[in-house]
Amino acid sequence: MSQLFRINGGLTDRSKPINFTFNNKQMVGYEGDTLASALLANGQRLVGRSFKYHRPRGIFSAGSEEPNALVQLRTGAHQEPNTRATVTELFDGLTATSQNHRGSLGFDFMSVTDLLSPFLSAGFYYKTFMWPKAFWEKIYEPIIRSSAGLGSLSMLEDPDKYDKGFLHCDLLIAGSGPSGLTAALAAGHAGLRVIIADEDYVLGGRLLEEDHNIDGISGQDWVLQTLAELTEMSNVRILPRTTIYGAYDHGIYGALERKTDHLADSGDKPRQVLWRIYSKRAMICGGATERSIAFANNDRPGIMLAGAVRAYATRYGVATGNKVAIFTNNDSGWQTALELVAKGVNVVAIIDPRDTAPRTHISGVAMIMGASVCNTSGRKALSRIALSNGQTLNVDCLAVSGGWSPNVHLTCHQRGRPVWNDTIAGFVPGGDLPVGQFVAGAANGDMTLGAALKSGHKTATLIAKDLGFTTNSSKVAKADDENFAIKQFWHVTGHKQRAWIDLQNDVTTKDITQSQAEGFRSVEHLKRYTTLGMATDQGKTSNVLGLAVMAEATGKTIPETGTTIFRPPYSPVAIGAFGGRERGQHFHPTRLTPSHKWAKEQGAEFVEVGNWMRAQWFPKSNDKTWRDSVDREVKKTRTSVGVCDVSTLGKIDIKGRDAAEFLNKIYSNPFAKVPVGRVRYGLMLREDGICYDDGTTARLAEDHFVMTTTTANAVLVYRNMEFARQCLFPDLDVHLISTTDQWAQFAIAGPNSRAVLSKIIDKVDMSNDGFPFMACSNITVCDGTPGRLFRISFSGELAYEVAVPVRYGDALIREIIKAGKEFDITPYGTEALGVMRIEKGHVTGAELNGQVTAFNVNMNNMISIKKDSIGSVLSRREMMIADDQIRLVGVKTVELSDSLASGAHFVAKGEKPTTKNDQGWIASVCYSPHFEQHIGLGFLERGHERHGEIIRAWDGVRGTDILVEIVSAHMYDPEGGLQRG
Amino acid sequence: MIINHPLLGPRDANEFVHLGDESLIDRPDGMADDAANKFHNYMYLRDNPAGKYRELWYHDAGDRSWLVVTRDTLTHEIFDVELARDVARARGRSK
Amino acid sequence: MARLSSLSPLNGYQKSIGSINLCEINDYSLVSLAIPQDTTKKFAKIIKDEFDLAMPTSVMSKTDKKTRLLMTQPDQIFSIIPRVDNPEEDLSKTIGKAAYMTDQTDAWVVLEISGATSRTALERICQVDLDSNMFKLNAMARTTMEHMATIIIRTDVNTFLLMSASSSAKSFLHAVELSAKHIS
Amino acid sequence: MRYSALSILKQGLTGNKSWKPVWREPEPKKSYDYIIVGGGGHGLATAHYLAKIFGGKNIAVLEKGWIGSGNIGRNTTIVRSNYVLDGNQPFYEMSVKLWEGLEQDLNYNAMMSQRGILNLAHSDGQRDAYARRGNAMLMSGADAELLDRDAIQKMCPFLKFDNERFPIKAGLLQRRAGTARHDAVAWGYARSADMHGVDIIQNCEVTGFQMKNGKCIGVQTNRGPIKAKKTAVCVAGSSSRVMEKAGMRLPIESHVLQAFVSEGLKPTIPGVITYGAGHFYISQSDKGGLVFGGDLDGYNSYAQRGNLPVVEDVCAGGMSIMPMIGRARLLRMWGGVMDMSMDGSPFIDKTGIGGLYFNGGWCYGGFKATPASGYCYAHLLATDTPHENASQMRLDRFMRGNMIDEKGAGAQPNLH
Repeated sequence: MSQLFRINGGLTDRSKPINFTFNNKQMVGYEGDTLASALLANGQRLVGRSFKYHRPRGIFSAGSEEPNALVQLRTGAHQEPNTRATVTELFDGLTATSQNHRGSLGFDFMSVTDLLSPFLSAGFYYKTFMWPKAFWEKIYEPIIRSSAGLGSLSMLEDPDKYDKGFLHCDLLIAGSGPSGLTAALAAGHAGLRVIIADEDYVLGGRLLEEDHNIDGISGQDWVLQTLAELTEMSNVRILPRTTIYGAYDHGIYGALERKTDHLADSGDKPRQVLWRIYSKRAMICGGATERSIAFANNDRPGIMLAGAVRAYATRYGVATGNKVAIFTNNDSGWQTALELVAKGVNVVAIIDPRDTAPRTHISGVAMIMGASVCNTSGRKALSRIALSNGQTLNVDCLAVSGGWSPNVHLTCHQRGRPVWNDTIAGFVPGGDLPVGQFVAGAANGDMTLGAALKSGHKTATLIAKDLGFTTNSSKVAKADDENFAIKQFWHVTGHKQRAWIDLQNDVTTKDITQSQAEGFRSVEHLKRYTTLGMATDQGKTSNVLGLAVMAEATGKTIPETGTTIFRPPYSPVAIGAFGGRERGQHFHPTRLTPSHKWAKEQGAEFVEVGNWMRAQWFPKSNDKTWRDSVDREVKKTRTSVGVCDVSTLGKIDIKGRDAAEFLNKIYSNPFAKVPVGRVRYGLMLREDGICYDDGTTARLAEDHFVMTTTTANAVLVYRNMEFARQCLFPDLDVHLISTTDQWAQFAIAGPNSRAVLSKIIDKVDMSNDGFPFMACSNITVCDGTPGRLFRISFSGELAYEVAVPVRYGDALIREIIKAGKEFDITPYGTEALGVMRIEKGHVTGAELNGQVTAFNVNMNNMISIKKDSIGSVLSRREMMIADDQIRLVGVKTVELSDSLASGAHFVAKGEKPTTKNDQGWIASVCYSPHFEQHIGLGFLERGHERHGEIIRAWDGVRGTDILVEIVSAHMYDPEGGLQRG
Repeated sequence: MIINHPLLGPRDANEFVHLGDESLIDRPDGMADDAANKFHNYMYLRDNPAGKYRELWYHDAGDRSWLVVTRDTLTHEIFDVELARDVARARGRSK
Repeated sequence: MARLSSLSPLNGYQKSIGSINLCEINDYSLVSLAIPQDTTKKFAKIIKDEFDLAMPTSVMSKTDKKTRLLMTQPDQIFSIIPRVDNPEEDLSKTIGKAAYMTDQTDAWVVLEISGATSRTALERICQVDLDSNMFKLNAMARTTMEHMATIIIRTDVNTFLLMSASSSAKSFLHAVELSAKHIS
Repeated sequence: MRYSALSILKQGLTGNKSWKPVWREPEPKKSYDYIIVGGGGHGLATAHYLAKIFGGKNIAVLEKGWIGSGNIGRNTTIVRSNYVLDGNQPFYEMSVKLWEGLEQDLNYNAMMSQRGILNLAHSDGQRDAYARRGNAMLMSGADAELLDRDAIQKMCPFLKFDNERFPIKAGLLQRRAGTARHDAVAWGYARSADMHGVDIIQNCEVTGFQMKNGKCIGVQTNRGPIKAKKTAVCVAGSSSRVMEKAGMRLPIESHVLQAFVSEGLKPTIPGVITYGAGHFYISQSDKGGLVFGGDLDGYNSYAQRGNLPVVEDVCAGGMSIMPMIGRARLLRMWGGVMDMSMDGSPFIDKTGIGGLYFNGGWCYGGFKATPASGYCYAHLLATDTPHENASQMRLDRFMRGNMIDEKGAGAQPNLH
């Protein structure tokens, strides 16, 4: 198809043809075209189907308010549904297909819904589909779902990259029309840091789409001149293709910059960048959006907004029809007529419900006053219109102007309410703007060019002064004020046909009157009941119209009926852009242990633990399953010696005169009198008395403690201790700093641990008396490397933990392995660690899950009643220490061959597994190489007095139900002789 | 949101962690005889005003200061930001 | 027995991406100095005497050729000094008991970013305003980049030091590299 | 008027001209037996069950704005009973059972759609916690299945199974869970309550309570005083503000929860899916919009709007678990005021002030609870004894140490 509708003029580059396809039809446009202007140039009228009735639809607007011309852009994984053809920059090889039809765009099987429309009025689905009950899920709903929706996702991973960024400015200007540009000039000259953004890829706003004179030159030349001037200013940043989508607290604005959407290929650069803009002040210069008039069958392809018809002719050099009629209730429609005629477009008539014409004549155009369009025909493209005076006209394009609505969206994002202005028949920003926000130009109700230029300059100058900048009186651009008189004429009555208000969601005047009749009269009820303004255009062209019709139906004024406020975003933003740059490996930071490099060399399996990558086990060639590896690591450690990287445990240096007193308040057990050179196990409660964290804390000097926390809670414990330090005990001399990343720490456990360590540590008496259980000391290792030694045991064996600065961690693990060779030392991972602690009955996050008390884990004797420590008071509430509470127990399978799973619940033999019979659950399990059977730790009602009892471990979701024996949680070496020996 | 840190100037609120009511500074004496009641009210009951609210924030990704922020819960407008340690002292938590 | 060899978080990384240069700095020692309550004046005098440097503020670091002082917390100073084996010991000679010292040398990775477009790259991950009038020479800020706590210091017009946790050094490097790639 | 396919046919043929108002707009009477303060989902449901099941007469619902204008009008419409604690699970299972019969009970199609909820697990620990929860669900008479990776892959091939950081290990599926058309729930209950004689009075704001020697004998409103034998407050989102007028401090903070909807799309997401390694859950509405959300903003707020960090965090979570939604566009974001209680669980209880009852603290779980909340509140109002399934949802539970803390987050509302 050749470009039959191309006319002279416009801003497209005729020397640069661009090939594209629509529904696989080859077409050609020019650089500077949007997909919409190129489609119109090629005479493509029918571009889509409506949401509910699948009515044939054409291009309606020339901007982001477009309700009809939504296409699927690109193909394969790049497929992009619901893309507005009116803002899609044409690029070579662009492919677009129409959406929401079964069968071809021309013949849509679903358009049968159009014939059933009488039965599909507002809210019909709430009133039916209820019988028979089972049919809803199985039949009705799937049908509704598949006919609803517009475009489709490819269901493939989005192949594009996205990025985010942060910008700062004194003044953010949203919109680059007349007011935006004069504002940028004024602020720029005054020296403010200015950001001016526009969703369009060419700046200039309406000046690109209309013929005006500014300061004696054409509006378009003035734009070029102004942009040149702004580009020269280092303090002004110009962001084309950038939508300010939202206004957030304290001057923060969200912006989306389309970086490569207008290119055939992104070249591995981000497709879009989501900016967070921190502004001292912001000016909304978003202009106004034209709206339609409701009359019978006002939705046919070829019926467009008048301003859009003008824009296609002026900016793109495209005539939207061979025979154009204009239906307007205001003067801007007449301006359109003039400009179209001047460009050689055949305008047959202008129809205006007002009695007197604003001008005497326009050559070749019939001026039909006091009349309106009352019906149209032409199934897939407009062919004829019928007028209220009985006349009919054969036209293929009808340009409609129902007036202009200021774009107040960004003024409403913080729940501000716009107010009605009768003169311009539209809502203008109310008094409750977001702090620091100003509005200028048409967005503020200054509908004429002259006023817009002035208000932009004036507002920016005020802002500059307010921010303390000296404003050298830069000249204001001048232009005439065009006429903009309007008659509030909303819809043509006296017919039984459907007259559309919301084109995309197929909301007609009938739906509004029915909603009124059924009592859905508040604006919010109206929206929700009829879905008015809920479509992808968020009612940009329909909300005011709908409100006006509801006002008429209820006999109220529009302000009495209410306003509609807007939520972010101003126009829809890709979820990928909000998601940002990382979704895989770097979705969260990864923390590596000091022995990571070495562990990888050993072929370790790794597991994620709170962003840390920890070795889970170290497979050996003759291990058949992971269990073989874990069992081997446990056995070897218990019989000889093993080593494990425990650097991930939180480590906090606590220093100060009052460090001991401070810890005494933090831990529920006594800490004031821990001797220097000794370690103590500490239990930490939340203030609400629930167990929070536990770990060992070593006293290395009178005023120096080193606390270890669980890996998972390191950050929270530190935060809570800072709270206690700054907010509860502000005068204690105590200082905290995290040393988690400073120290590489290895646990060396097993009967031979002492022998191995003695080879590494410089001159320390390692004898049981010289360095007993729970001893600690500053030491040096391997000939002088500073380090720390702790004699603590998580495994229950004779064990130590040795620490050196992280940069020596890799070397130290290698030394330890070397030193342990003669004892066949084994490295062990988190799984073996878990097995040994379960055998020993030590609790971890699986048990201390934020729901259990010290009482539940049989440690309430650790809560000192002689002092006031965090959580002690609330830990003593009646139901938290009642006899029938759950208690920590060990469990062993009765049948050695049975295996256990965490999450099973305890149920007595012969009882049904019901909530009433639920006696507790199993928190952690493992296969114990020591006991040669599955064991676990769990919580059981009165568990402490039920050792020896046989009970069921019922695991319905896994379909098992086995017998277990309740035992003490301390299954391995209950007396603890080994770790002290 | 932007929190105007008394020492560092304006910072994006996403550097901070929100805890709750300023009254959490007023931890009762655990050894007092009616401690149970006092702690229940301290821990669980809130004024929860719709309007001016004095609340605790922690500069987690910053200088680790606990702050008392005076903010309107209806508009999010922030009136004042103080170091919690100073507030704690002013509320009599000195030794 | 051989003394343990040391390994820095990024193993001496150095790279240019477009007009941006990145390199790991690892020839320093870093000690945190916690100031005992109500002794700030005394402390300030000591660093004046010992380092001939004024007290840093929470937004401005102080530096001479060999030392840089940062106030990282109201009562906490980071001192970055030339690499020594046992910096706590070393500093206690001069500072004595005027501060509680904690070696932090290994807790951090330090990455220097320089080049004409360094700020453009940092725009993508740093929410602090780096405009040269707002963030002057030697200005410092503790903030977050890609969910990682970071200290940023301006050492020249287009040069910044970025300090982040050593355990996540590789993730941090990735974040900075990617920003450089995206704008190049 | 009774709704049926026939009524629609008749109306359609006669130009949809004689549809009647769905509820009356009566003037408030001088006094009622029961006044329910709050015309949200729970208030209207309470009125419906009180009138229809418990034979309550002379009932009024007072709504300060338009009915359904609270959180029932702005939520992500999820219905489920997948809790672990016995203080919650039987209650929510009761709710699901009521949802299952709702259309017939109300003669109004609230589009309850049982397309299932799938909670994804990404670590062994998380899988085991889901197992514990799934077993608790089964014990309460609900349905629950622990799915392995392959079963999930059959259901949702579009998920990112091999995410380098958070691979999918297992999932907890409740097939009977799903979504419903939230506004229609309010309208359906309102219509039914109205048909059972309940006065639904919109634009009637309660400005205070009438007290007489320590008892509550009615309310003050912007339309004059109204007497009541029993006054039942049901204003989640404004609980503290309203109860403050009765001199009560509550274990509740108000927080903002944001939610998001995409442009309409052809069927994409089978049911409700929640991500276990990020703050993200998602479903798809009958109209085709992807409805999703995540965590609280974290600060106290009554502003019904949130800020960007959470928006970005939620979408980042979505992109890491289902990167195929990257090119779908976020159409609208909004925030609701959540009655966040100190343990994340609600209250249905007497207040200690005679004649005054309280229902609130629903956190962000209020929608699914609507039927059971209405039923149990009506039971309490009619019998003055708590319904057995709501017997732990008491205001004094913190004093006694009987927290219902599903998350184990403690007394910090913004962590629940």
